[in-house]
Amino acid sequence: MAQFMTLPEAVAQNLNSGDTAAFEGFTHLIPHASAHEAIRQGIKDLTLVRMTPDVVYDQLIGMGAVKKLIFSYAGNPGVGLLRRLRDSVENGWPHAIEIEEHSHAAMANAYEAGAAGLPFAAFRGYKGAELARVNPNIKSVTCPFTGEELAAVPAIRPDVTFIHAQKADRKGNVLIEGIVGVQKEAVLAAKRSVITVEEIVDDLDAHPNACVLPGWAVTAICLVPGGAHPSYAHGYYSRDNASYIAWDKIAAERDTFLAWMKDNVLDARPEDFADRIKHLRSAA
Amino acid sequence: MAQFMTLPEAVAQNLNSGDTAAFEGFTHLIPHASAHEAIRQGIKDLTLVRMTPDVVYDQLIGMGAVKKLIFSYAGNPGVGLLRRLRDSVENGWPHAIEIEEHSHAAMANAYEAGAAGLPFAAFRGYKGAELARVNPNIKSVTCPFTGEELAAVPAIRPDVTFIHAQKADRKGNVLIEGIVGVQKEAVLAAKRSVITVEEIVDDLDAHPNACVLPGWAVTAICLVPGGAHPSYAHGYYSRDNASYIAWDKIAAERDTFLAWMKDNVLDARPEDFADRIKHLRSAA
Amino acid sequence: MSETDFTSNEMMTIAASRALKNTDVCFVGIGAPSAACNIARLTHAPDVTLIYESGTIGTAPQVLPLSIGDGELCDTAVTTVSVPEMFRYWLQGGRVTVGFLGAAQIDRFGNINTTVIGDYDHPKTRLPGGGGAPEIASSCGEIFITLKQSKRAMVDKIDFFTSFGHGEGGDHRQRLGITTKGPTLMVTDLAVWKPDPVTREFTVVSLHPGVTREMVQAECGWTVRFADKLEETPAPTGIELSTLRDLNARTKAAHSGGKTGEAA
Amino acid sequence: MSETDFTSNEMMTIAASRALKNTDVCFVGIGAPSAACNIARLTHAPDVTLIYESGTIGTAPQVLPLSIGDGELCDTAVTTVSVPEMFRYWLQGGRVTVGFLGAAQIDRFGNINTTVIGDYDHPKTRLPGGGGAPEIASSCGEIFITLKQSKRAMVDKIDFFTSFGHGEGGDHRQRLGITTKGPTLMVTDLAVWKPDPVTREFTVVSLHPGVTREMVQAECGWTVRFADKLEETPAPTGIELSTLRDLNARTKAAHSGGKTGEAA
Repeated sequence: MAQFMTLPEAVAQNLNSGDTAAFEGFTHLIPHASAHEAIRQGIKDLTLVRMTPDVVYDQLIGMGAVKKLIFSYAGNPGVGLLRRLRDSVENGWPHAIEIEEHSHAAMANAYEAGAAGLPFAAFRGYKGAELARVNPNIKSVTCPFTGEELAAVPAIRPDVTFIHAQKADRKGNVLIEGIVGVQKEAVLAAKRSVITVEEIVDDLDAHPNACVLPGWAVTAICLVPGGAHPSYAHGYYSRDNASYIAWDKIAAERDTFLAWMKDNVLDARPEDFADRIKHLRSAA
Repeated sequence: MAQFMTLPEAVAQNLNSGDTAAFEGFTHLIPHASAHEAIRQGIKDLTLVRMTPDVVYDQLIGMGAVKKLIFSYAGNPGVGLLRRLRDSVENGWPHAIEIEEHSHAAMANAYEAGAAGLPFAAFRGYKGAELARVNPNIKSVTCPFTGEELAAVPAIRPDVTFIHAQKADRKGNVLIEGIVGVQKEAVLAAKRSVITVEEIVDDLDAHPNACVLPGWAVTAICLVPGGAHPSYAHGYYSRDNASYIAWDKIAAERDTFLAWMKDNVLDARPEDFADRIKHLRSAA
Repeated sequence: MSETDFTSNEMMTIAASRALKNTDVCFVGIGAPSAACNIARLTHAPDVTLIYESGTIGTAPQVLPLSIGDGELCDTAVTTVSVPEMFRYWLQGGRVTVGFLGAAQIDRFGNINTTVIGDYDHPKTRLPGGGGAPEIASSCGEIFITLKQSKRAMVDKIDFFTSFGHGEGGDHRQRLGITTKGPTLMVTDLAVWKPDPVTREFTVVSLHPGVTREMVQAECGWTVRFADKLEETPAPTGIELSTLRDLNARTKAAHSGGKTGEAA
Repeated sequence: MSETDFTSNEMMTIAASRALKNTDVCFVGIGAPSAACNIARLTHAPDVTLIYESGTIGTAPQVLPLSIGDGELCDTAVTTVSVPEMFRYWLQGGRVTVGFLGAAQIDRFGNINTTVIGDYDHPKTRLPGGGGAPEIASSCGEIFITLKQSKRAMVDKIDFFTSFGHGEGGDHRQRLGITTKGPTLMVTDLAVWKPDPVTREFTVVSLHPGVTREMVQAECGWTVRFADKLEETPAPTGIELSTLRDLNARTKAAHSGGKTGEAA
C-alpha cells in the first residue's frame, strides 16, 4: 500500500547498500532526484539495472556507489558516451564494476517476466550476436511443440525500483503517460518501489486504458516536482538538452565531475529540482 | 494495409471453409455481425478459437459451421449454459465437434505468444488441474536458470481474426477502448483480420497510450454500426440483456433455434444491426 | 443490531462478505462471489480492491454486473488492462490476496468442477469450463468459496478436477509444488466451513442462525465433519441486510426495463 | 532538377532516404538513420511508418529527435506502446519490413560492432552497447545501414559481433536459422553498397557524384569490391536538399535556445 513520504525517507526505508536497484525510464521521466538522494545517503555496492543507463547512472558509477551494472545501452542520449562509466570499465576509477550486458529485447522481456512472476523469459533473439558468448545469463529453451530453440534470460527482480511519474492521486494510484517505457514492468517486478511524482491530485482523470499503477502495488510516493530533470515529464516540462551536452564536459575529468557532484548533488536537496525546470515548463 | 469494404466482401475475401478463425471479444464488443455474415455465406468446417465463446458461437455451432472449438469458458454470460454447444457435445447435433479446452490464463498467454511471433507460451499454470490430462496441447518447459517446471501451450495463430471496435480513422487505424480483452493480441496473432467499427472518423482523437491497431497491421475494415449487438460498445450503446435471456429459450429447442436463425440471420443483412441498438444508445 | 427476517441466500452472501478485509486484493469469480465481494466493499471494507478477469482493477460498480465484463466495471475501475496482462502481471504476478470462487461441483477438499458432469469425452452435461479458475486456485494467496448447498453440488467425488483445492488432502498442494494456501474458507447458505489444519477436509465451524447439523448433512453428499467448538454465524446486521437489499434492488432496476430482446 | 552544391553528409542522408518505400514499416535506429527516415517521409514516402524503440509507432516529428524517446515522437505517433510490447508484438512479431541501423564499426559482411573497441573484458573503448540492434538485425525483413566512411569504422575484422549481418558471408544466416534477409543496402557518404548475391560481401554499386573508386578505398579498411556496372548516385534534387536543410534548420532552432544546462 502506497505511503506518502519525503524522498529522503523513502530512500532510507527502501534502498540498502548491496541492493539490486533499478532507476528506470526510457529517455522520458528519468528519476534523477531519487538517484541523487541515493548518492547523498551514501548507499554503496549497488547492482544497478536499467535498459538505457545514462547521465544519472554515470553519476552513481562515478561516485563509487555501484558494484555491478545490468544493461543494454549505455550512453548520454543524443550526445555520446558515458565518461564515468568508461573510466570505470577502462581504467578502474573509482573502481572496476562488473558488467552484465544484454540486448534491449532481452531486458524488456526480462522485466516483463519479472512483472509476470516468472523465473525466466523466452524470446527469439541473440542469433549470431556475441553477447551470448560473454554473458552466462543468456541460455536457451526449446519449444516443446515445434522444436525451435529460443533465447532465455533470467527474469529481472530488483529489490527496489525507482521511477518518476506525472501524478498520483490521494490513494496512491499513479499515472504515467506518453512514452511509458518499461516502468510499469520495472515496478511490478520489484519487491519495493519508490515513485516520485510531479503532483498529487484528487482525481487522476485517467483514460480507462492508460498506464496506471494502483496504490496497493506501490511502496512509497514522494512529491518531487521537476524530479526528472534534465530529462522531461510529458505535459509538465521539456528536456533540458543543454544539461546533457554540458554533462559530456563535466564528466570528462574526475575533478570537474567531483566538483559538480558536490555543488549539485551532495550539497543539494530534492526541493532544488523544482527550480531547475522553471524555464522548461510546457506552455500548456 | 487496411482496406475499407463491405462486410460481405470482407468475409468472402478473408474467411474460407476449413480456416481457423477467432471472433474475439470479452463480453464487450462481440463481433456478432461478422459471425452472422459467416453463417450467411455458408462457411463450414471452421476451427473456432475464443476465450469466452457465447451466444454467437452457439449460433455458429448450431448451424453446423464448426469442426473444432478451442476455448476456455463457454457460457451465455450472466444467463447460463450454451444449449446449442451442449446439443453438439452431448448429442452430436447437428454433428459432434472436437474440443480443445484450456484455462483463461493459457488462452491469454497463447494469444500473447501468437502476437509476439513465438511458437509457444510458458506460464505457471494447470497445477493439479485435470485439463492437462485430456488436452495433449498442454506440455511443460523447464526454466534453464531455476529448474522450475512451467506449463507450455502452443501459440494461437488464427488464419483470420474478427473483432468489433469503436472507430477507425480514414487511414485504417483502429481504436478500442474500455474492456479491451484480448482483441489486440487476437488481431496481431492472425494472418488476416477483419474489423467492424461503429464509425469512421477523420481523427481517432486517441489517448497516446490507448489501444490502437495501426492500419498497416489490419486487413479489412467494415462500417457496421451496432455490429456488436446484443453485446455492447462502450460509449455507443449498452448491452441488450433481454436478448441474452431470450437466447436461452430460443436455443433450447432445435426448431425454435432454426426458425430464429432464418429470420434474424439468414434473411437479414449487416445493415439491420443499426436498428437493433437504437433503443440502447448511450445518453452520452 | 441484527435482523431475524432474512433468507438463507442473504445469510450466505453476507457471511461470505465478512471474510474480505479492507486491505485485500480480491479476484472475483463468476457468479455468487460478485455479490459477496461488493457487499464487503459497501460495508466494512470500502477500500477492498476488486478485480474481474475482464481486466478491471479496483472496480466499484453501483449495481451487480451481469457478467465479468460489464461496462460499469470499467467505468468505475482504477484502471482496465488487457486480459493477457491481467493473467500475467496481476494474477500470476502473485499480487492477489484472495480468489473468490463459486462451484458447480465441489468435494470435501475444496476441489472444484465446472467442466463436465459425467465423462469428459462423453459428458452427461457440458458445463462452461474452468475459465480463470485453474490459475486463480493456484496463484491467489488463498481461496474463498461460496455456493448454495445441495447433494448434487457437494459430492463425494467430483467428475473432473477443473481447479485444484487440497487434492486428496494433507500436504497434497505442497507435493505438487503449489506454494499458495488454497481453499481456506467455504460459505454456504447453511454454514461456514474451514479446512482441518491437518487433513484439510472442510469442516463446519459455524452454523447459520436456525440451521441444524442435520440440515447441513441433508444437503451435502459426504459425511460432514463438525468442529468441536461449533459456533453460530452472527445474523446479518441491519446495515448488512439493507446494503444487500439496496444493491439487489438497484441491480434489478438497472438490468430490467422495456427492452425487446428479440434480436439476440 | 538537381543541385550541385551539397555536402557528402547531405548526399548520404538523401541517398539513404530513397531506399524507403511508402509502404515500409521501418524501425529507426539511433543516430544517422533518423534523418534519412524522416527525409523519406517528408519527400517521396509520406505514409512510411516510422517506429522508434521507445514505443512510438507511426511517428511524424516536425524536427529530428534528440533521442529515440523525445516527447514529439509520442505527440505525433499513431500510438505509443510499452517497450516490452514494442519488442514482442512489433519487432519479434515480424511486422517490421526494414530496420535502419548505424554502426560504430562494420565489416564487409554487414556485421556491426557498437559494443567495445578492443577486448570485451578489458576494452580500449567502451561503446554504448547493442541496444535494440541484435534483434533488429534478425527480426526485420531486411536491414539498411548508413554510416560515414572511415578506416576506423570500416574494418577487416570487427572487435565484437554486436549484431549479425551475413556473418562469414554466403548462407551463414540460414545456417543459424535466421529467416530474414539481413543487410541488403549500405549507404555511406561516398557510395551505395549492396551485398553480392552469392558471397554477401558488400559491393559498391553506385558512387556519389564526384566520388572516385580511390576515394572509397581510402576510407575503407578492407579491399573494396566494385560492381561490374558501377553507377553514379543521382545528385540530390532541389526538393530533397531543401527538405533536408529545412529539417536541419528547424531541428537546430528547436533544440538550441538559452537554456542554462548547468544542473544536469
